[in-house]
Amino acid sequence: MAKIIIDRNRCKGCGFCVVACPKDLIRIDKELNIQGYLPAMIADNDNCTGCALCAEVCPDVAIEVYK
Amino acid sequence: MAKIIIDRNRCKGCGFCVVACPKDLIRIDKELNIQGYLPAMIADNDNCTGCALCAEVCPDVAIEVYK
Amino acid sequence: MYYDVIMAGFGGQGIMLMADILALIAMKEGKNVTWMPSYGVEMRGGTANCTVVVSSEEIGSPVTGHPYSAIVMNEPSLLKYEPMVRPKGFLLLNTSLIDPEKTNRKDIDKLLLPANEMAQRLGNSQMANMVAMGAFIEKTKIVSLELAIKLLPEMFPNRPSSFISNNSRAIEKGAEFASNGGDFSV
Amino acid sequence: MYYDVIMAGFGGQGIMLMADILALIAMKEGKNVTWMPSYGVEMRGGTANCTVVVSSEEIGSPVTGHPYSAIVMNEPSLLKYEPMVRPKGFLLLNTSLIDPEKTNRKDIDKLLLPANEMAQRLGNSQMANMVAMGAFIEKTKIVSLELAIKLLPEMFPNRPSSFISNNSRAIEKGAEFASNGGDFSV
Amino acid sequence: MKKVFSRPKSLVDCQTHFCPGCTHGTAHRLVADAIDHFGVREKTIGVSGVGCAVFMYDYFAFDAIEAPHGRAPAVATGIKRVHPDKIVFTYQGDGDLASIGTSEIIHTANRGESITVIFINNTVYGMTGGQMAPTTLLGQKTTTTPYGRNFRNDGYPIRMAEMLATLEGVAYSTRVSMHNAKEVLKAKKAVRKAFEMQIADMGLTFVELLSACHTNWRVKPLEGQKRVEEEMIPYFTLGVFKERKEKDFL
Amino acid sequence: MKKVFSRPKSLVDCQTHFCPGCTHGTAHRLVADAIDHFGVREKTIGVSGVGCAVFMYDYFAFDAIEAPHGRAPAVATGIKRVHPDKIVFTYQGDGDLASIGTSEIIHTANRGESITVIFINNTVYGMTGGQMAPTTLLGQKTTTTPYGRNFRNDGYPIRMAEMLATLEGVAYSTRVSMHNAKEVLKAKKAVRKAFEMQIADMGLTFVELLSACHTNWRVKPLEGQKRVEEEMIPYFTLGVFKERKEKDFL
Amino acid sequence: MAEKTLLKGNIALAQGAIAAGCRYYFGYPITPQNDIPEYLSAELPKIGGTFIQAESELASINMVMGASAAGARVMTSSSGPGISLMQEGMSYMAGSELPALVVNVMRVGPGLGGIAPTQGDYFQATRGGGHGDYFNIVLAPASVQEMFGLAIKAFDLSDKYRNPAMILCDAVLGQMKEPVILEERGAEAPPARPWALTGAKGRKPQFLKTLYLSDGEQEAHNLELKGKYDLLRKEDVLFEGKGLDDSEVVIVAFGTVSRIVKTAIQMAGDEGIRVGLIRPITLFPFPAEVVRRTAKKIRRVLVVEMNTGQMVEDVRLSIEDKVKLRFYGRPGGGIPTPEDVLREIKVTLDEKGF
Amino acid sequence: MAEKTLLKGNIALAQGAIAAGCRYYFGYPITPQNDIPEYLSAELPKIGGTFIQAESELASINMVMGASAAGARVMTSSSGPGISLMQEGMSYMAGSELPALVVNVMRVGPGLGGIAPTQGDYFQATRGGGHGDYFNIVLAPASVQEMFGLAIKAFDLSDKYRNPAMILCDAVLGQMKEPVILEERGAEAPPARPWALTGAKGRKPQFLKTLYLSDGEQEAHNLELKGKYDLLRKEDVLFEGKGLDDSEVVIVAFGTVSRIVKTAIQMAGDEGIRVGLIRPITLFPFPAEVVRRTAKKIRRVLVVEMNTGQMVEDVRLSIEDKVKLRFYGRPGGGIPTPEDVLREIKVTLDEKGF
Ligand SMILES: Cc1ncc(C[n+]2csc(CCOP(=O)(O)OP(=O)(O)O)c2C)c(N)n1
Ligand SMILES: Cc1ncc(C[n+]2csc(CCOP(=O)(O)OP(=O)(O)O)c2C)c(N)n1
Ligand code: SF4
Ligand code: SF4
Ligand code: SF4
Ligand code: SF4
Repeated sequence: MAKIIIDRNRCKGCGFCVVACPKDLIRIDKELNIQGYLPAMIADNDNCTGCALCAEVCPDVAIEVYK
Repeated sequence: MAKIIIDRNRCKGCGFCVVACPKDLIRIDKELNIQGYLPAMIADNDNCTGCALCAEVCPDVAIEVYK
Repeated sequence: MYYDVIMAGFGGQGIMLMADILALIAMKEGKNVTWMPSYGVEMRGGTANCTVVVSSEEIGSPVTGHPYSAIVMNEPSLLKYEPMVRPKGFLLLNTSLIDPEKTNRKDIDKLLLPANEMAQRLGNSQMANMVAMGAFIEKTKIVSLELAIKLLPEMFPNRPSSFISNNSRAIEKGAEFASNGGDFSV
Repeated sequence: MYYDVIMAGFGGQGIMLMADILALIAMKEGKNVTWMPSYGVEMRGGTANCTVVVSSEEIGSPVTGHPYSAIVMNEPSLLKYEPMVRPKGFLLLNTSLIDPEKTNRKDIDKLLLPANEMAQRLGNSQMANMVAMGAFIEKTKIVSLELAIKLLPEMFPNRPSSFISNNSRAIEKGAEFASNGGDFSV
Repeated sequence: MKKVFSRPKSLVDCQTHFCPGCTHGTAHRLVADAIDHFGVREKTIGVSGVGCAVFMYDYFAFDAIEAPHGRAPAVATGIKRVHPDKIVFTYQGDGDLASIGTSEIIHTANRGESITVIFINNTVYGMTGGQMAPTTLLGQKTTTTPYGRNFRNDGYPIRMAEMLATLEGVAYSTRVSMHNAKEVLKAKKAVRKAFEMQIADMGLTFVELLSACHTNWRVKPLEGQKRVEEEMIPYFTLGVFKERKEKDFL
Repeated sequence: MKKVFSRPKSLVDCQTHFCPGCTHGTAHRLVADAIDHFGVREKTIGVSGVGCAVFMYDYFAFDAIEAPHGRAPAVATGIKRVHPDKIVFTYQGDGDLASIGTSEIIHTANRGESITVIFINNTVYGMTGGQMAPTTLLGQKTTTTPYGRNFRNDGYPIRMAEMLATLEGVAYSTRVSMHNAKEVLKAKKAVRKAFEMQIADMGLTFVELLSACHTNWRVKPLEGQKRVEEEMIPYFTLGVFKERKEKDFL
Repeated sequence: MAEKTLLKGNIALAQGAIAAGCRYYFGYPITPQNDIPEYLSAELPKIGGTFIQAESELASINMVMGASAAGARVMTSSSGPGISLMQEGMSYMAGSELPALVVNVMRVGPGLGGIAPTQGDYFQATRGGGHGDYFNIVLAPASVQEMFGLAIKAFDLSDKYRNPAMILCDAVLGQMKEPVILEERGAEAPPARPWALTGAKGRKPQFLKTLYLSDGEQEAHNLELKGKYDLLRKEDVLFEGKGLDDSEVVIVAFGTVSRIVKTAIQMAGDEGIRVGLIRPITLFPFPAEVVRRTAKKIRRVLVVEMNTGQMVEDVRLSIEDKVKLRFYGRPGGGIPTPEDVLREIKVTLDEKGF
Repeated sequence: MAEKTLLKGNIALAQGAIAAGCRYYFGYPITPQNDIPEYLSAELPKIGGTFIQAESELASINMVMGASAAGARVMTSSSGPGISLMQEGMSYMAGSELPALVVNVMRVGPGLGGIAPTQGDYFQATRGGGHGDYFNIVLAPASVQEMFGLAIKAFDLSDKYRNPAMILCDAVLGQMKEPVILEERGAEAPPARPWALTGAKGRKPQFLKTLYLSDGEQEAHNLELKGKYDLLRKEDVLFEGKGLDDSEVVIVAFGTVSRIVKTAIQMAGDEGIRVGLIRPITLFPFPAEVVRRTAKKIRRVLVVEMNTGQMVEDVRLSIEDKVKLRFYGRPGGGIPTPEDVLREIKVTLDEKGF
């Protein structure tokens, strides 16, 4: 059992986490955040293994990981 | 047949030529030159082979070699 | 004749280009003009803004604290520049990105322009700046609208003619909107 | 009381040391004193010289264009400094290295001192500066000769007593020479 | 559930001014991570160069100073000599360290100052608008090499990690990348190692981190990461160029 | 009899200000020899650094300029870019080139400017009175390392010929000595080669010449020569560190 | 009238340099002048020139020195911190009597500072930031047209006096666009440079240096330099004067500030206040004579600067102390508005003499 | 009276620094100040201090900046070209409000120049060779005793104002020996430095910077700096005055020149001419008030400098223009003799008013 929380408003939408997730659970949202970026969102938290690769690769430290 | 000419007043008496001469033909004079140094002098020009090692090593370019 | 305007928005909205075009037309019309951007040490983020002064006389200060008008393309720009506009001045707001409720001034003339939506309907929301340009010129008449359209090919020598015609259309549509004050159709 | 002297020679003749000693004695006697060397960008070659000013009053300029006296230890120094000495001033020449014929001034007092030879006879031609020192002090009396000798151990704390006694002797011999004006014996 | 990954305590909880995808952010986190890891936040002093990372003091929760462009190693030397017990590091871009600051980094390294140098190589001058850096690749277009970098006029991309490794005073010199998660994990280890060796007073430790500057390369973030892998790494080989094992060297 | 050895024409017939035995004199002659050898006196421009050799313009019979301390490579770059057909060289001491001028030599080398650099390594600052140089040996006493150079405080003697050899822009990098006739002959070859390669426009050529500074080492000339051999050469290995064979490199 | 082009100040300056025959640029990036190197990196190669991005400002100024010594028209450009790093080199160039153009598009100081407009480097430019007894020739444009024209003028003066010339301006002038008439450069080619290092072919070897060791030689050299500065003060002072005969107060201001002041003067005129303007175009040599003469007549002088008071010293040095002198300045990127200046005009008029 | 020691000026200065508690020296060799680093390289290690020969003057000043930021009393020393290279760093230090002592034992400029005595760096020292609106605190010793004492004073002022202080002297003062009383430094320890970077233990993290980006922040910072300079002008002016009441002419001269002038004044006295002297000890802040007051009374002022006229501007700025002001200067290592000065005194007396 694991999950991630993406800080929607801290995210700048670079998409690194999307690519980093080995289980392909993250995607880019369709709505702008307050910064004006399209942020990442977790599409499927149930299958998250808590590997934290998304968090490691996030330049904006916008992801927290729980296990 | 070879010979060297040491410019007595240009010489600063470092002694490099004395050491460089493979035939040991150069020595340091006992009298000061106008610069106030004890200059090198050729003690025995007859045996000079014109190898020019003394000239090569002279920092003050005070030696000319003839052959 | 003297007129000044601050144009503001975020980077990528084509603010500088808009200002460029205005300045260029003014120059072609034989007026004096200054174009003055303000930008920070940082490459990005924050607002992009540019002051254009047009005058028939020698222009003193290219910097102005109280412009006759402002074009604000996003909300932070509204907050910053609305208060500066002179009494009886003119404010053009891009209502696609700004809630018109947020304006405060009662003593100035305002044009509420849904620039992005109009541009989108014209096929490309990137042209919002051109729409605004057209509306602004029509409204203020500080330069000739015809000249603006005529000069487009010269200004974008390397762009395809479709680009030119699209932008012409955007300018025209903006102008139309301004002249019939409020309604638009494409 | 005011007195100034330029001491000059080539590097290695101990000019600075000579000046140092003079300045030190003057200081110990409670006088004001300045010691001012002049040297070029280059490390070596050329003359070494030092100006010492001794005064009972506050000393203004440590640099002097017209000293009361000069000690010249080699020929280039003679050429440079003899002309500067004030009329009625005093010139000490090291005749071991200078041809006395080369002097020009008639309006100054001169002491012709074979300093190197005297030093050599005392066992070390390096002490020529001490010989000159002794002669100069004896002649000018600007500081106390006794004190000069008394201070030697303090000035050279790390030297053997033979060094001190030799130098004392050199100073004394120089002074003797000056007082009986011309002849010397060891 | 337990939080297994969160923002390091040494990293202030705020928005950075960096462009989307800029791995300056990653590098900041890695530094903060190492400082937390060794529990030295209260004795760390950071020195920022001038470049996109000049605002370091806004992002790190420890003492910091802004050095003149290129001079961070000299400033760090001054600090470290006064506080030999503190952890001192510089954070510099490739313009800052490899161009204007060449002399300072070389001599600071040669003196073997016990400081850590975090070097961000993104092949351009980010802050000033994408001009050529000493690390710009041959053929790469920048705002001052509009026809591509040409070695006959502009010289060659310089490899700092290798050059510094030749100096006696350097304890550790490595090049890592941040273009994907695997490399970030390696970079994290390298940064920790660098601080660990500083704590052990072994000499200067140097970590070169390859980074994209999407904005000035004029590419999307993910494209930038790809270019790091495909164009930078072949020239700027990753690896450890020097690692001193003993404290009592020479 | 024919004169088989005489003063090169490019060397003015006058007394130098160098100390007795100072091989700055030798190095000057070797440069003049090479210029004569290639018949380029009328197209040579020399750039002197600041140090005991600052008066170069008094000794060479070709055009010359005095550069600010350490900046000779930058000045030479300016000259060479204006006159690509001229022969341009710098003449610098170890303070000038390896300390204050580090940045300039590295980037000029990295750009591969077609100039020749004559580098006199005598382990001290001669002109200013024998202070520590970057090349001062460990333990060596100088006026600013009165207790001997200590690497913990003062860093390590830096090896420029090796470091520069790592740069792509360098066509030739060698270290020679001048402490006896045999070495002087080798040095002569090296200097000629450096100018030859410049004439062929192959990139930067660098000749490091080991030299004694008897005055500041406080030794007699012959003792100094011995110290070069016994103390300097073991650390500053003689040899060719790089020699490019082709003109069309990279 | 010749055709106008809408140009950014920095670009106009770069084009002016090219028009003046400058073909060599060496520089290091720094905001707010990056347009200059960026433009020249694209243009110079096309016309047989050379652009090098130097590794630092130290390298830049020394490359400039080399190229100048080699006989070329050459320039560099930078801002605050970079200009400070060039001070040794500029001192050497003045000492070696080498011409070149150095552009300072000022940024806020001291330190790194922001890139807002400022005039905080006036002292550095006019009093010599480098060591020793020398001056730069300093020109202060106030429009994009002058960014072009004074670049040419600066090269000419620099060559005439064999002394570095500086263009001193700010971010407004660098970043602003205005219509410019790009005059063709006339026949006035750069003067011959017999002193240049070109290889001793058919002539004696020659050299360039700043160290003179013989007795009195260095003093003579310094006096010769002083002679040039005296001549500059006599022959090459430039300024713009307006309303110097019948005003109630005269303002002295240069560069961007003079533009703001012009607007203020118009506003004052609307209120019936007659205000004159002296705009120094050469900051060194400072137009002391016109300031003195005008102040003597008008008796009230207001100096406006974007700093805490630098040029005001030159004004003070030019006028009698009976003249009322007021200073208004905003430092650190604060821009005086025309309203600010109008207020100061009124205060100046209201105040009693000293 | 305390015991006297015969000391070279440079050494006295170094001892003054040690007496002031300075334990950090970073510097690069240059004549004529090498005695300072040489002495300190031997002494500092003995008392737990640190001496580093930096790779350049750029590195020196930045090491100084680091050590000062870390809370230490720290110094560097150099001469002309080296000081020019430090201008960026000094500007940063003023901007970051960091104290330190920078010693400039001047040499001739512009360029490399010789090491003869000169005062050619007055402008650079007092008008800011670095970019931006700031000043150095500048002290000018005139004796070996003052080389010692003013070194201490410089540290104190530098700390008081958190601004770099400079000792400006020449080769005569650096190389000359005079008897010195080496007073023990009193209890006045360096002030606390709560702003120093010491690690954020038990307090919030803090930082030192010069770049302020929020609206108005940088202007406020610059005005705060200006406030400090105004306070300096009010509180910490130092000068020596002699015969300011009843002289026929007053001379203004600093450093070595003031010594030569004293001899000339004595010579004049012997001829029955009463001459006064104002010797500025702080060059910034300049003792404007005493110069103004004295000039008003005596009406004839002679300024003597070893340059082509730099401090004379500060004198001019201080006095009314009815006062007769004459300048006598020798640049490039020319030393005015007492006879020269005496001649100038007489000319000043002879000349009519303006
Ligand atoms: C002395 C000086 N010269 C130039 C600059 C302008 N400048 C600021 S940052 C920078 C380079 C930034 O590039 P880099 O170091 O690679 O860092 P990045 O922004 O890419 O992270 C330059 C040239 C300056 N601030 N100071
Ligand atoms: C900017 C600057 N800093 C310092 C100096 C003083 N200086 C002159 S020569 C020199 C070093 C000389 O040493 P080196 O380069 O090794 O040459 P050498 O005299 O040994 O031949 C120094 C530090 C200077 N002239 N300029
Ligand atoms: S990596 Fe971070 S900043 Fe980038 S999209 Fe994912 S959450 Fe957003
Ligand atoms: S090598 Fe030359 S300088 Fe030395 S002793 Fe021989 S001739 Fe004289
Ligand atoms: S400009 Fe480049 S280096 Fe700077 S924040 Fe943006 S992406 Fe990063
Ligand atoms: S000081 Fe040293 S380097 Fe200089 S000339 Fe003398 S021996 Fe040669």
